[in-house]
Amino acid sequence: MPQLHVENVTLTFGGLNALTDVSLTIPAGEIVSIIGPNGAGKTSLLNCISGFYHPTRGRITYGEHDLSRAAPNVVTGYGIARAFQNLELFRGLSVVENLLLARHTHLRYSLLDSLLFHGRASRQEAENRAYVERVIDFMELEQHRAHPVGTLAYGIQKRVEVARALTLAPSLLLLDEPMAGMNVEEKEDMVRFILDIRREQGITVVLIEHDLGVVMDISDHVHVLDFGQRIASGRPEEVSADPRVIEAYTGVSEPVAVGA
Amino acid sequence: QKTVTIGWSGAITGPTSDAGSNYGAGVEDYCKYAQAQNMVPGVKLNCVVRDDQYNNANTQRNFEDYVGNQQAAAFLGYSTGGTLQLKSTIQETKTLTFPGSYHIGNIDQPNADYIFLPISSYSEQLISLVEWVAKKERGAKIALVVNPSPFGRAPVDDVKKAATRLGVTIVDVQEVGGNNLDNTALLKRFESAGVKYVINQNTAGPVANILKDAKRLNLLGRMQFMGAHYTGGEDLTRLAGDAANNFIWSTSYYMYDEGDKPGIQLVKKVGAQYSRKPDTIRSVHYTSGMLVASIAIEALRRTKGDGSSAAMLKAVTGMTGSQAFNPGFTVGPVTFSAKDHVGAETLRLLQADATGNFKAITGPQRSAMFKLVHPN
Amino acid sequence: MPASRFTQTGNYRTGYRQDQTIFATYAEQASLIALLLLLLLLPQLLPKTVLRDVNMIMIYAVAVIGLNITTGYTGLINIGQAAFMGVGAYATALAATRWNLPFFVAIPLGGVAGAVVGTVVGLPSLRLKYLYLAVATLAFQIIFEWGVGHSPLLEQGGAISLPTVQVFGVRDTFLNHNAFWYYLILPVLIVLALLWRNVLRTRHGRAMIAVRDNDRAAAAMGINPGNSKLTAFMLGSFYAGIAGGLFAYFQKAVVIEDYGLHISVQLLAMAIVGGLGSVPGSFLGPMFIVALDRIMEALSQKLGGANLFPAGVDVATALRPLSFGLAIVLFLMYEPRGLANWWRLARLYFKKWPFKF
Amino acid sequence: MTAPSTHPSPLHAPPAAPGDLTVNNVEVVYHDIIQVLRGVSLTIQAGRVTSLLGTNGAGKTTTLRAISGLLRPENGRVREGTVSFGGQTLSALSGTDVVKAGVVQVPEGRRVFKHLTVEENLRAGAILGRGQWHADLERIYTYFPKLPALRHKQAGYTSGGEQQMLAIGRALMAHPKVLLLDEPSLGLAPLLVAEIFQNIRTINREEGLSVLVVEQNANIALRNSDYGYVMEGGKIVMEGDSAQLASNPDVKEFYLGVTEHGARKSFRDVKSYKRRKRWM
Amino acid sequence: MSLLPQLLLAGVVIGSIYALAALGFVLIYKSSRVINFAHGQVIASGAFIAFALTQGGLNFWVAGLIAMAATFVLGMLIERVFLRRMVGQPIIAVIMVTIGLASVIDGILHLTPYGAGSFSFTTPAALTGTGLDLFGTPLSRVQIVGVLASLALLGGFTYFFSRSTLGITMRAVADDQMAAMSVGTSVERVFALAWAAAGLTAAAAGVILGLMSGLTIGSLTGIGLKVFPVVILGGLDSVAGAIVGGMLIGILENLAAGYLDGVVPGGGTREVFPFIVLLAVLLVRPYGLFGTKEIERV
Ligand SMILES: Nc1ncnc2c1ncn2[C@@H]1O[C@H](COP(=O)(O)OP(=O)(O)OP(=O)(O)O)[C@@H](O)[C@H]1O
Ligand SMILES: Nc1ncnc2c1ncn2[C@@H]1O[C@H](COP(=O)(O)OP(=O)(O)OP(=O)(O)O)[C@@H](O)[C@H]1O
Ligand SMILES: [Mg+2]
Ligand SMILES: [Mg+2]
Repeated sequence: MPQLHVENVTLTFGGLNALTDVSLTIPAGEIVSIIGPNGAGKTSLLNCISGFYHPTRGRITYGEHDLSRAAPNVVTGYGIARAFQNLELFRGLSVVENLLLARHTHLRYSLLDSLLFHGRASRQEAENRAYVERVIDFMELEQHRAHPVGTLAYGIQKRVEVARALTLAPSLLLLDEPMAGMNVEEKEDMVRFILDIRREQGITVVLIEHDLGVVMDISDHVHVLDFGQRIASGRPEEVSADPRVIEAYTGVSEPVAVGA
Repeated sequence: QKTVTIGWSGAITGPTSDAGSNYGAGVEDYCKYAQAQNMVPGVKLNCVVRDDQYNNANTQRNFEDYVGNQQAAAFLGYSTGGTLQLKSTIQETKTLTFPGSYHIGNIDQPNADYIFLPISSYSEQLISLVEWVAKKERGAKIALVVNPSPFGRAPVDDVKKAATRLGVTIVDVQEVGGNNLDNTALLKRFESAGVKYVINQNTAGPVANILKDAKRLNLLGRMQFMGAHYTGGEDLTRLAGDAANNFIWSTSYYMYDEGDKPGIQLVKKVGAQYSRKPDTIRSVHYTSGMLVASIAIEALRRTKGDGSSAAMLKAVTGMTGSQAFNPGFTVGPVTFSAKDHVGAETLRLLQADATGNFKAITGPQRSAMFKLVHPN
Repeated sequence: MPASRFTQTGNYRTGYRQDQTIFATYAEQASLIALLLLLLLLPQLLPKTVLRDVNMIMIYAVAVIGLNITTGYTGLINIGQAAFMGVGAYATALAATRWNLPFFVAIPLGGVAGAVVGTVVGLPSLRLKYLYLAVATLAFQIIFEWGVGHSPLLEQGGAISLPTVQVFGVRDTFLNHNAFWYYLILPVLIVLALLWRNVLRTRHGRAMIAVRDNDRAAAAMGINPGNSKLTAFMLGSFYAGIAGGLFAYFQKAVVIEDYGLHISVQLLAMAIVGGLGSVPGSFLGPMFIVALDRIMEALSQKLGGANLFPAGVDVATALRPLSFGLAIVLFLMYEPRGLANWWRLARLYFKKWPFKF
Repeated sequence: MTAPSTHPSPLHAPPAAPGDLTVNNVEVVYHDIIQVLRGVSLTIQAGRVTSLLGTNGAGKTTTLRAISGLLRPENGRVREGTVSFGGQTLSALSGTDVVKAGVVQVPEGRRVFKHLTVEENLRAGAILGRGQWHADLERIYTYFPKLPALRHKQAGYTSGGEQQMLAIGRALMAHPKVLLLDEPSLGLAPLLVAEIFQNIRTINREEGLSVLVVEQNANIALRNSDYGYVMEGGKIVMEGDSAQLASNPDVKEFYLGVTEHGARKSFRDVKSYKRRKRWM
Repeated sequence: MSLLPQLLLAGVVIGSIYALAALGFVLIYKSSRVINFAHGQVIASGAFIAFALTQGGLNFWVAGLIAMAATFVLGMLIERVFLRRMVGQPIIAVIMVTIGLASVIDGILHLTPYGAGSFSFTTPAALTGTGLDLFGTPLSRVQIVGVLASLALLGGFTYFFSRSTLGITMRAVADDQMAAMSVGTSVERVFALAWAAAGLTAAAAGVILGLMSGLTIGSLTGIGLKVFPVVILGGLDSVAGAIVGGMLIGILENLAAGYLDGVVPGGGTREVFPFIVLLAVLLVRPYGLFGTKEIERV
């Protein structure tokens, strides 16, 4: 499985540097967290990786693919999927339809096949549907399958968002604050999904999260951003003890206790 | 008593409805009047006036209804596009048709055996104006301003040909539509090109705006503005005010203030009888509507109520020589024959005076040049 | 399988393939056959003037399906659909008169011309959003009308007459004109509607809907939003082009006024009243608008004769714009999902009948 | 989750004082069919900070909307019960009049005016103090010293924490007596969460403002409030002084995520037995 | 005298009228994100109300003011009866409502004696005759008053939106209605006010247009269409954009008429040229010259 390399990426908006010379590597199969204060550039970094922004300088590669100038849909084609910080679902469509959409790149038939809906299109659509149902099972969304996403509770919508990313069958999954606005128990559910995704499918996960408890418990590796710069990185224990991190981010002088 | 249908389809609403609504009223009122006078003995006239909103699909539907379902003896049309579109159907159904659009293409072959223009075509009207100019000033520079539509563009080719033969130059042909809020550029360019005559083929609104701008730019004395049938009349003087002074207009109709003419007396009488507003009665389009209705009804009368197309065609093409029809709305009689599909082809040039009334500056005449540039 | 296919209580779906079918239940299939029969006999059952309206409705329906593809399903507001019809109409007319091609080639060519022009006009949609795109299509409408008016090849918008059509020895005449074209337009409409229904079940259709709902998320799903938008424009104006070609033949001549802005507005109104993003709505909308217009016309005819109102007040002429406008406004205010929603409710009702709950 | 089985009794909600805002047995339905609140009663005591905890979808936001009159635009309606404050029945008033009565809500997700500058955002909040907005601006800037530097920046481009401060500041421009905060910590980094709550405390102290804060982050909410309510399935299931709530074993497990012994549970130990099916 | 300065001058004159007509558009869009296809009809209503009043013997100026008051109320009514229910509906639906309204108002105008035909104000004595002669182009007093009135209204609204609290509130409502409600803004009042103000400016535009080019229902309502290139060029939500856009379109039209018409057979390029420019501008600046760029962060 390919590795993600971010090399000296700088991103500027007008006069503002959202990212300054950021470099990092995401090894295959790991859960890597990115933390940092608000406005540190975490989402911007994710946007650069997934093609929504293009770095002003620097390079991002995934295996042999260069992502620096690629459009979002192209990046998705390389096996990189993401869930958004603020829900970006198709609110009028049902859960199944949302997930079917994520199969777009896995379907290979032409507009002509579409118009006629003969063999190839029809066969692929049936397989497609079966695949989606397996993801629904995995993310435990059965009972919401046919509901329009917009009417679902916030926590469920967050889960659909992750399910949809998973339906893309990615090798790298980018999750932007998937647990924001959840209580402890709901967070536990989401953590369980993330751990299973990695365990059962070996998908690399990049996680942005403000709940340090979660981050420290499940990450293999943590990067810390502040004012667009990487100020620390390492294993969770190392990072949480780093004084610069404490000053910029946690504000707690003792390292966050790693659970019993 | 048998019922015979005569159907009109035109724009009571929508584009050009300012003319169309009065035109339709003229058709309707003349019909009622004819019925009241029992003009065609033994026949109940069923005149249907329908709004097609200047939409050709509606025109065709009305046509199908009149001709297909009600065996109409004549179809009274209105718009240029609608009439052009219907030509092959008119030919196929042998329906006597009198359009409100005086586009020469309406009676150009093929498919023109049953179409008759009530008065002279736009081409002839404009060429008359060009002739007037040529007589006044050899080598004069003329600009044409036309409506951006098939209606406006209709006479351009003929006029160009005529101008060459008459020894005047058409310096420029410009399209100006209803949204011309400012004509400075147009007029200034005409001025710098040495244009002294501006001939319009348009509706009154755009022409009025041009005249007002010309007045502001002190060009009225230096350029003579002129126009074909739909540019002039009451509408123009109402809109342009004193900027319409000296505007020269070519039309076949008598004016409202020529109260001694029997046709105008009839217009006033009928208008009052069916309580039309004064503006409607004064409008030349009301007279136009009455003219086409009168032609169709006269033809029907001459067939003794036989509205069949063969009989109607015979009656209409028989309106020639001593059999010409003269309802008095136009300066000349309405004459038709198998070769002649133009009714009242004599026209006059009129000029607006300081009070806004149009006064004849020529007698009834025909354009000699028109026949030459547009042989049938 | 139950003992008899006809006594079973429902159609049970046992595979995802079955889930894909459009006409799933036997009741639906039976009513479909009945409907087809009815449609075949319709010209015999209807008065001629009504049949003309039916033809108009069907031509509009083709254009409205196209409009729904761009505006209803893909969310690209298009105020220039009549101009795309015009492109098809002029292409068809040229093909028929200059190259003497038969109508069954000329009309598809109209569709292709529509698609080509549509794709080009759709290019700004790659950058523009919402109203800005709407205004770009409006600009196209105006440029189109102006361009035709300045093109001698197209008679500057004056009439280009089409040759009379003959099929299996039957000629298009004044007397059979409406029935003749009914049998030609109907299959075209049915095929085009089914083709679009097919697209809707597939990745191309879904992608368009995704782009409409959230184009950023669509991109994250691997959908190229630009591609989808262009495809939508291409398909939508292909349909418009076909409608234009049919209309050209049906009207017997192409005249620029038939493809003006007001027709674009009317098509939008049809799509809205029918229900945006709905195939049944694409039929119901034109039906409603045409029927409304006929009723109002008849009514104003009555009122006009009645002299009920003071001189100078023309109630009759006000009725049509008034009712057209009110219909749109009231639908949007009280039934924003359009007639298609009534259709859906009616079907639900009959499906469950006699059990109403 | 399972509801805490015991409702602490006796209820020690103090009797309503004159400045209190009381919610009395309120039921709310959306679209006339979806019932979300099933008889909620609570009191925002004058001059104190009250917190409202609960799972996703419990109806916390709905409760705030019922108080602030913002249900109507969401197609919701108070079907039963009343909200009263200072002798006025808020549930009968429009959103504008509720603000005039001195109750202002800071909406969930901040909702700053993205295209307006920071300063314009604050001015847009000054619908009651129009004449004195200048002085009010300065007042807000002293509470949130980060804001003056951003005054001409478009609010849409400021960071999450800055937006939250701006949203609170904007609400304060209307001189409220009661401030309703909906999940102020949502998506904020720990340091900022602490800062925001500090600010809330300061304002509460200095202006004598009553505050109702809805939170998922029970930890910080209970630490920074005087009294707390726990809500589930559209009902209040628990209430008490904040300290007392924080020591309740159910609250500890489900909201604070600590084991009985006070140690934090590890997320690595999530209950995988919950998974019913294997995938692929 | 060379042509260019005259063309520019004529462009500015007509452009300021376009700007005034566009102002109403912008007012509504700025506060409620509604694009009003019925604006031309409101302009026509204002003009005909004023005309009817002068026909009734009223002084021209008084009639103009009453017409402005009447369209102020008309705007408010439209918002109240039709648009208020549309809050939260998709844009296409709202656009279509205004298209429907355009047709409804058209119908109502047809109910009046002014539904068909052309009319013209009796120009008040103070406005007859030439006012100024610039670059050899005489400007009528009507034109001068038109330009001044447009600039005054445009300037006033520019100030209003950037400085006054109410102006800021209106922008806030456009940005996020729910949030505006949460701070106590009456969104309904803001919308009603925006529509009312738009109505008022529409009547002003209608009366000036009527003075300049007569009253014909078709060409008055047609201005509603002409305004699109203006607002798109300037940016839909910018008053300053309306001014600049108006002037630019006015000038471009005149340049087209002055230089292109001579080259293009048939001319009439002023009718399309603005729209071609519009397309070109949109491709380079999708939000117009001064429009607010939508803030999109994922
Ligand atoms: N489209 C944009 N245009 C201008 N500035 C932007 C844009 N997107 C982000 N920024 C700026 O870049 C900086 C980094 O923002 P980003 O969203 O990446 O932060 P973050 O670390 O994800 O914060 P949070 O934890 O609040 O989500 C901020 O100052 C933000 O205002
Ligand atoms: N506008 C609405 N229309 C219909 N249902 C709604 C609406 N708003 C909320 N609901 C429903 O009401 C219930 C309670 O929602 P509410 O937003 O009050 O919960 P909450 O406790 O604030 O949750 P969260 O922690 O996710 O913000 C949810 O099931 C939600 O789906
Ligand atoms: Mg972020
Ligand atoms: Mg909430």
